[in-house]
Amino acid sequence: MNRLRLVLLAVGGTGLAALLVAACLGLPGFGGRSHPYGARAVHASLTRHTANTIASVNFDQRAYDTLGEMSILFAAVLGCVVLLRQARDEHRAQPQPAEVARPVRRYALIVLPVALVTGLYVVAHGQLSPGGGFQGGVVAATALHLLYLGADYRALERVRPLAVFETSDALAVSTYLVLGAAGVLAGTSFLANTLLPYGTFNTLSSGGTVPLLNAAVGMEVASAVVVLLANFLDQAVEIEEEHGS
Amino acid sequence: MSDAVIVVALLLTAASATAAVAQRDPARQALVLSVLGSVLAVLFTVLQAPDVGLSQLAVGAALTPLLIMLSVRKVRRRGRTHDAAAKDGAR
Amino acid sequence: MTPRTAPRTALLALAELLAWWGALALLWLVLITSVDTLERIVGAGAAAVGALLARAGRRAVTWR
Amino acid sequence: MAVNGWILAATVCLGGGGAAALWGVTTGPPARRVVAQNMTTSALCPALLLLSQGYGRPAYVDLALLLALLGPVGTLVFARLLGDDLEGGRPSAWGLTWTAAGLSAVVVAAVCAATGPGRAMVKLLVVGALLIAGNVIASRALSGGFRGVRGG
Repeated sequence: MNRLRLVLLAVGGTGLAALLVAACLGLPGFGGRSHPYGARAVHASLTRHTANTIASVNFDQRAYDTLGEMSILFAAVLGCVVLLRQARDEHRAQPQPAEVARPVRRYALIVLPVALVTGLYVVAHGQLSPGGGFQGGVVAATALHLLYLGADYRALERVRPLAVFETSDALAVSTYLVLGAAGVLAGTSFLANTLLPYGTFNTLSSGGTVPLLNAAVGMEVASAVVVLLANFLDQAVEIEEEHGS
Repeated sequence: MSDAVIVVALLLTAASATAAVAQRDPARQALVLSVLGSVLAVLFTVLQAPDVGLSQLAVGAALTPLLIMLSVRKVRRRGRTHDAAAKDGAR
Repeated sequence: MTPRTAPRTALLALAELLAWWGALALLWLVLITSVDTLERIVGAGAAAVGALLARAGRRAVTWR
Repeated sequence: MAVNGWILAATVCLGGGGAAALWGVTTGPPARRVVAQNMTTSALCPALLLLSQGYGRPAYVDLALLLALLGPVGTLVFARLLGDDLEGGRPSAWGLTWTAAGLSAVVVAAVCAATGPGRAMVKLLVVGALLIAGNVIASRALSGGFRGVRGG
């Protein structure tokens, strides 16, 4: 049995290696001048007044792919919530308060709003500078957990109404879908960037629907990360198995 | 000149990724993994992909270590309660 | 909370929120590259969210 | 291409700091490893600032800003959740911490001088302040910032 597995692994590994080498040999030279896809993507993003080409690719030219990625995150978090729920033979222990050195606590309390505003800035400026919904959403959600790191879990639980975050997670996914369906209703196609005026280049309102889709993804990612971490924290800090079961 | 920085970033990424795999203890792996996350973000930056670098930074610097360390804590706590239960049963 | 201290508490809370809002709005202005009206509105909103969270966080930590 | 001093400085910063941090984080007792993990932030964040200046792209400063914000948070995660392993030897490396803070200050000052007065310079100063404060606080947290943590 064990040998069969090894043989299978060797065959699969050799095949993969051969394919990878073949693919690498077919690649264009490193750092060359010809970028057929890049030139077209940049052209498309400039005609739609989106300064950050990556945002244009993610939320305009390939917005459908982003919808898929978003659903993957949503489904993954949903799976975690189901797997990590409190089982029948487990009970919740009150988390013990922690004594944290005063400078560390102060640092956490000051950086918490600063990181939140930075996260919102990264989300809002996704179409202008590097960043976007995913990056900013993760930063904003991480900011909230400074309360756990700088104080204790009870302090975090007080400012984190979990039901609100679960609702806003679902709401953000629906917003993305509604924004896509609005294109169909307007007579073009799903997630086509033709609804809104493209605006002035390099301002916050440029890029048509790109900033709105960015905001939806930011909200979804921030809520999803908070819900995910809430389940992990519950398991690590609060939920205990019954003794002798 | 700009090739030198790419080579340095690539070498650091390869070294830290290998080191992360070579560690045995999950907690120590998480430490190396957080270094790998930051180095990878710099590699993406020198390859002129700051968007990907930002994603890597946001996920790798604090979120992944937090998730791994919380799982490690849960597993260790579970081991402790199981030990206690086993002792109770032996008595 | 007695009636005499209530206005004082409310005033202090308002002062705390306003101080955070001002600081965070300034931070927003530092982060962005070009300033226009929409940018100011969005920044003011983001700073307001940050100020509310800052106060909520401080209260959650000091309440025992 | 003319020799770009900024990118050269970034290469030195990245190579030296990154290799030292990687060596520290893979060998030795847990106490030394977390100190090395903390030093990664203060080696790579100045490198990112230098790179943004070297490429002439002010937008790349956002990466340094995020690393300055999130790097110390990552170290706090380890200081908080690795408490049991750190009990034996309290990791305190104040000489290293202040050296790193000095390096960050020098880099931020140099990039500020090249940028010239304006909002971009204030942004750089904010990044520098966050980086140095985060580094010092993370070192403080490692050297016994979470004494009373048991189950929480």
